[in-house]
Amino acid sequence: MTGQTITFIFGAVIILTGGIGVVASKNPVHSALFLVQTLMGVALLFVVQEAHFLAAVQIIVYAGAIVILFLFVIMLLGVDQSEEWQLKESIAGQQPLAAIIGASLLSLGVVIVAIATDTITGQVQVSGERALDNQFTDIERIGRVLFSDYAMSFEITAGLLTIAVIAAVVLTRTIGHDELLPDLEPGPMALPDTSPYGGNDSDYAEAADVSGPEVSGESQGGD
Amino acid sequence: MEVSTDWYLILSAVLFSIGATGLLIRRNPLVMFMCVELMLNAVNISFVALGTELNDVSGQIAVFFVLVVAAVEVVVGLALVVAINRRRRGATADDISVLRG
Amino acid sequence: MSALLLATEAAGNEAAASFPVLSALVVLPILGALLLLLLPNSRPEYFKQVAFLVSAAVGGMAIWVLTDFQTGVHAAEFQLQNSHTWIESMGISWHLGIDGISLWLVVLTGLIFPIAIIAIDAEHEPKAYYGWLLVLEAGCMGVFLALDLFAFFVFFEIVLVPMYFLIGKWGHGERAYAATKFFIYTMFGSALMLVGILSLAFLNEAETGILTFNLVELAESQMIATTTARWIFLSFALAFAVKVPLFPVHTWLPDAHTNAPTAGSVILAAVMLKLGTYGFLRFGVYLFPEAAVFFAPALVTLGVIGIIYGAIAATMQHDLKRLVAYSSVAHLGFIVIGIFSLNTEGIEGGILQMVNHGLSTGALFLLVGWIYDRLHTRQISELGGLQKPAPIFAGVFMVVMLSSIGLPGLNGFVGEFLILLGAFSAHRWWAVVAATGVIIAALYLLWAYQRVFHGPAKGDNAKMKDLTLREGLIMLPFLVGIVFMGVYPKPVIERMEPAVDALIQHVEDHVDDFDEPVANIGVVVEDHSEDETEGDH
Amino acid sequence: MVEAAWLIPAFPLAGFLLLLLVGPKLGEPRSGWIATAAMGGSFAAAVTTYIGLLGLDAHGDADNDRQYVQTLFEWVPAGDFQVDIGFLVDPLSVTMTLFITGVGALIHLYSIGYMHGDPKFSKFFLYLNLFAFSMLMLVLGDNMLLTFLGWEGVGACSYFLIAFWFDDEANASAGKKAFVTNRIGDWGFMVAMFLMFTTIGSIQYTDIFANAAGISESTATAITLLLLVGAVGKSAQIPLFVWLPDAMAGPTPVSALIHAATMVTSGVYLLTRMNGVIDVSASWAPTTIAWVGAATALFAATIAVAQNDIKKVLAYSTVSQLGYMFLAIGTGAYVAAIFHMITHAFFKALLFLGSGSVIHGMDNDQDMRHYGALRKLMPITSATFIIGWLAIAGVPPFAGFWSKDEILAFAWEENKLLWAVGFITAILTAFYMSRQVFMTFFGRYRFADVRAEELEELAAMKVAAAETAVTEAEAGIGDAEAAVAKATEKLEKASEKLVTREAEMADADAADEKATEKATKNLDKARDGVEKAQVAADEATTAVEAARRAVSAAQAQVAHVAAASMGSGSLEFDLFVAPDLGDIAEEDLPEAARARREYHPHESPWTMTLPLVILAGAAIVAGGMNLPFASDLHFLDHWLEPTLVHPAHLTSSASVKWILAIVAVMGGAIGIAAAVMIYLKGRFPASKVELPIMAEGWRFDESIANFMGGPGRKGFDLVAWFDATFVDGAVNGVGRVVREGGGQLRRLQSGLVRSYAAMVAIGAIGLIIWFLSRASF
Repeated sequence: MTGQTITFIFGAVIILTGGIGVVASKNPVHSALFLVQTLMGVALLFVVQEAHFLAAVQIIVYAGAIVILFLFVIMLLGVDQSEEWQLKESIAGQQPLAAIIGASLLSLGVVIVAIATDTITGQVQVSGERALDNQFTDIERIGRVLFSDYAMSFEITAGLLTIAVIAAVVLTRTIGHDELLPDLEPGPMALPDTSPYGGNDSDYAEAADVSGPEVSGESQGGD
Repeated sequence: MEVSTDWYLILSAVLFSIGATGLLIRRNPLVMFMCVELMLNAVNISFVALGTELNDVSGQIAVFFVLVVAAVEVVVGLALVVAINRRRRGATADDISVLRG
Repeated sequence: MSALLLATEAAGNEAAASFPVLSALVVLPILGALLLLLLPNSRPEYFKQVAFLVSAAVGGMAIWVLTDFQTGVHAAEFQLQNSHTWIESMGISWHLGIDGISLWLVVLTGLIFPIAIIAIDAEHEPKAYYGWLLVLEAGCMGVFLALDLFAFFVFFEIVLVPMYFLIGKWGHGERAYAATKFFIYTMFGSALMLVGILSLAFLNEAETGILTFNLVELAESQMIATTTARWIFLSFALAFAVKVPLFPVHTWLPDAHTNAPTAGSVILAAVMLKLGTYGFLRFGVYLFPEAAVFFAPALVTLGVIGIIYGAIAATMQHDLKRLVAYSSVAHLGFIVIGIFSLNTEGIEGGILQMVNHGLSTGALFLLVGWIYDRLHTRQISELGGLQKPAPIFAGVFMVVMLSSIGLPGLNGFVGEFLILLGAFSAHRWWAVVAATGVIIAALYLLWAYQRVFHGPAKGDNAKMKDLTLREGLIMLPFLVGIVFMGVYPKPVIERMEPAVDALIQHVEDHVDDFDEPVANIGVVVEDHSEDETEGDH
Repeated sequence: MVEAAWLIPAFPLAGFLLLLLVGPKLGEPRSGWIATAAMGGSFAAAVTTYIGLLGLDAHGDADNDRQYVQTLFEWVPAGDFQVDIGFLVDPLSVTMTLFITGVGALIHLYSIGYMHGDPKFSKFFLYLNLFAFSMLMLVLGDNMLLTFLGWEGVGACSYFLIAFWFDDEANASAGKKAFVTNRIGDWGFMVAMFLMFTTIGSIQYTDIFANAAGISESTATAITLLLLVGAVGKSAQIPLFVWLPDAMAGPTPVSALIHAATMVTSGVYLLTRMNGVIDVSASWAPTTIAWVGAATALFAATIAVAQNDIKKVLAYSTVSQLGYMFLAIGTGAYVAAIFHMITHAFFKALLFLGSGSVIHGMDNDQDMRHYGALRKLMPITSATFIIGWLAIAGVPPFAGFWSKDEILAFAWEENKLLWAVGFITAILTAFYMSRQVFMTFFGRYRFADVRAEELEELAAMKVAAAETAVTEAEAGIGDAEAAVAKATEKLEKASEKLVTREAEMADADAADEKATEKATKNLDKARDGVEKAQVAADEATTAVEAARRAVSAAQAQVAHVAAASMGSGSLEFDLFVAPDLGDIAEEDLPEAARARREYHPHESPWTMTLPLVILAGAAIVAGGMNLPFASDLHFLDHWLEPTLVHPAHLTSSASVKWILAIVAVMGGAIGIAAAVMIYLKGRFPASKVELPIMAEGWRFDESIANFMGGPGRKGFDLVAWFDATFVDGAVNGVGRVVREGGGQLRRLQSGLVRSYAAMVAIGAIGLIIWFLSRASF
């Protein structure tokens, strides 16, 4: 039992409990808090693997920014959002399907890891700047690679962030009453019975009549 | 016993499937976003683990980008949630099916 | 056989200097349509006038082309070409040219459109109506003039859109159904043709290293493997067969014709059906001589079936317009067997018949349309005895009908006879069967005429208005054409003959075991006489 | 001189164009004169050409002898196929043009009178001129295609002219029938042309003459048979003759010109033209032609015997005579065929025009049973008609005798059976023509008769009247009986009263005087009442009996009239005794009958009689063209020789010829004698010979019509139905399938994020599994 092992197990437990909590808790606020727990666990594992920079970023950005953002929104919309457990599942067979999917994803992941590591990863010995065992510190290493090999991607990321900001501003502007969504029930999605391919022309004929001169849309047979 | 990369990978697999399941069963858009975060983190774990395994910093770089993308995604996503809620109070993901074919 | 290629270049250079009249033929109608868009809606009467003037100008230019067209040895080449690079990387160019085969179709198009525009007023939304008509004219001209497969395909598809709206917006009865059917049906055909065109171009590139869509170059290179060529030919053939329309894929035609507005039917019959047959000739036979020879029997068979079948179906129609539509199926069957008899008589007869059918059936649809305007019915049972109140109308109808029946002395006969003659040299028994179609043609047209014009006039029919002066003047060009081409078709034939000979020569050059099935001149030998008693199939 | 050939068709064409432009303005009769003038000019041109052709000297070989080709312009030059508008002037074509233009001109002249007062006067002559033009193109064309142009042109014109009075559906369908039936023949002609072209590479007659000898036998046979199909259609032979009798719906001059003299003979012309090809064809081909001709001749003759429509008789007679010509061609006697064609053109045109004159004089009544004794009323018509009759009946020295005799002689040499058929036909011909003449011009004047059908309808009217009387009488009975009932009732009441009164009487005895008187008074009153009632009752009963008698009388009347009308004996049509009107008074005759009694048949104007006279003259002398006696009298033989490859000559000895001729005359005599017995003397009832089955033309036409109207039409309908249901149904089916499928698929697009997510996840799982399955461990 090396310390590393203990740390790992500890981190893993934190992560998984947090994850389950996120999924299971009725109240979104609790979910957010469980999320923080998971993120912390992940950060811990980063530290274990000497990805100090990432660990820091994980805590600062995720726990510090994103989760706070979540909480802000929750507060903005009100926390009275625990009703959904009472609602009956609206999509038929969604929950069993979800269970199956989760299970299969898990099992597949395990299978892959168990039997196919080499084929999946391969054994590449890198040296030089990107190697983890060179003389640089963690941050230096990331900085060098990031600003040399990945400079372009880095710039794009910047653009992406800007766009996201603008998007947020645009999306959250105050709206006029006319933009309210219609109250829509999923409703029966039946075919319209006026089909251009109506075998008996009679019932189609009246369809043509109601369509009037504006047949072009109607007669394409699409809706 | 020694912690091998496999452990990390398995952990990430478990976390990922938890997130996926959550995404599928929860209807609160916020919680769904959180589940997405879980999945992203699961991936991050495996990135770093494999990076270490291969003695390559690229894994961490990838994680870095994932973080950025996650941030962006959350920003936009939450903005959407807000916008939707402005238009219909207390809308869950199932109420919004305007793009139904 | 690169003579044709060189010749085209030569003609291209020589034509480059002069005014690009062919491009004008295509572009002018488009400009006219745009002009219509700019006109104010406050003065609707202008729309028709402008549309007519534009189309008349196009017709004038078509005549000009006819006069410029050099007969004799040059007629085999593509004349008045003008060619501009369009999409260089793909080897696509705006390349127009005219030869003896397309000449008469261009002239026909140029003349039919102004008539169709002046003959019938738009029932509503005149601006859009005339605009679409002009776009349609541009498309048709483009198809007949394009020497670049890509450009050809573009025009071939453009044509669908205006006709779709003409039927759908200004048609009668189940117009939406007819329009959709027409569009989807023809679209389905030409979609495969696009695949064919692209694969042809790229396969050719694979062989020669040059990516080009130039018709002449592709036709001359003939690099593609036989079976591949056959498949590509089939993709073309399907598109054209739907357009023609050939027997099994003809059912869009009656619906489209019956429900289209009169002008639409006229143009559909006179011009658009020829896109298919022209395509067979220019892009089927010319591009894939071997495949054409290979599939000729099948297509001739379909043509013969179409002749008999269309005629019989026409006999039993209750709607006058539908009857004429089915008669078109029969006539186009004649054209197809003419083309695929692959000899001078047959192909010339085919081209001649394209023009003849344009004249006679176009006129028939016009007359039926006028009957409909007067009596508001096309049901044969509700008509009758019209000859008494409207003798001149009946007389004109009779002449047009006889030309459609193929009475010697009128245009229909010359084409039909040459077709059957050519077919007889190539596929003897098919021709014999096809000739019976002539009998049924007489049957259904005369029967219809009797039921519509003879007998006592009942009800409002007794008060039907006779042909007005304006209508008479509109009919005049048709009648003149019908009689002239029946009595003196020589000028028409001699302009197309070199091109046709060149085409057949082309086929003979590229197909090893093929030579033009012609009459064996001189006294026959005994053994030959066997195979007309047993037959050559 | 010969160069004038192009003028021959040019004149009618010019006339046609002129009438087309200004015809209606010119109106009657000017347009008629113009048309006639055009034909006259054409005749003049023909004569000129003829003289010119005589000028061309004859030298030995048959190819370029007496033959002049005049090319106007290239018509259809396509590849190897080169055809000109050009005229072949040779003895055959000139002979044809001569009688076409000659007879044509006469008929044009005749029509001016005949069509008098017709609203479409000018249009009629327009068509006539167009027809003449087409006919001349047919015979003058120097290639098969040009002949075909005329061939179909005359078909179209006959269509126009048969349907000339198109208000009547019957005429319209007759025209259509003619055109379509002709088309069937034209098909044969067309295919023959194709075969000819593919065989010798040209359809110019000159080339055909040059190369005919080289054509292989089988090809030649095929061409011959195809040409036969064409000829059968045009010349109304079995089985395509059905259109000709119906064609009589057209105006009579049309029947004379088109359906007797010219158009229907073009089949004969064509076969003669092609004699070179027939010559090399297998020997059974001409035999077929001969038998078709013979069969048609006999068949049509039998039908003609039983026709009552004057034009129908002539129509079937025409068919039969054309059969003779085919018989001649089949036996290789082309000259005889042409000879008979010419003579036939004369006398048959004469007969038709005569019948037209009769119909014209008879107020458009075509039923011969209504004629009779017209020779007094229409002297010229009857005289000329009788000449025509003698000519066709084969009485020497009239034209028909010579030509028919020659044909029979050839038939004799070919095959005795053929001769026998021809001979029987000759007898029949003589018989039915005599029948026609007797019924029309001799015997009793029957036009003014009150006709059987009219009598019957009168009788019917009477029956109706009597029946109404019966019903009235019966009604009377009813009333009377009602009266009786009332009367008896009254009687009872009265007698009751009487009883009561008597009772009163009895009690009253006891009472005093006054009462007694009162009672007695009452008693008397009652008695009176009883008597009155008694009387009333008696009257009523007598009334009833009277009514009963009336009823029985009326019923007797009904029975009698019915017996009179049904019991056919008295009312049946009779050539010799007019049906007795019985007690029908003049004034209660039907309108038509009285009008007819006013009407007086009259001779036609000179424009109509002049052609008759001329034609009669021709019918007398035309035989002189080809007299059998000495070889230098075979004018026509020598004249036509160059156009034939193997001019046939009779080989029989003179004696045989004489015997044949005499036998033929005997045959004619027999026929005429029989007719005299039946229709002049009335020794035998006509119904013995006029079998109904013959009257219906052996039900041939009828059965064809039934087939076309029944199964044929059903078949056509089936095709149309198949097209709508299957060919089109398949297309729409595909459309529907696509549409429904799309409708189902689109349910996947639920718009719910979570189901999309599920799909993505499933996809991911699928991918993983796929990778795993492909991974090599």
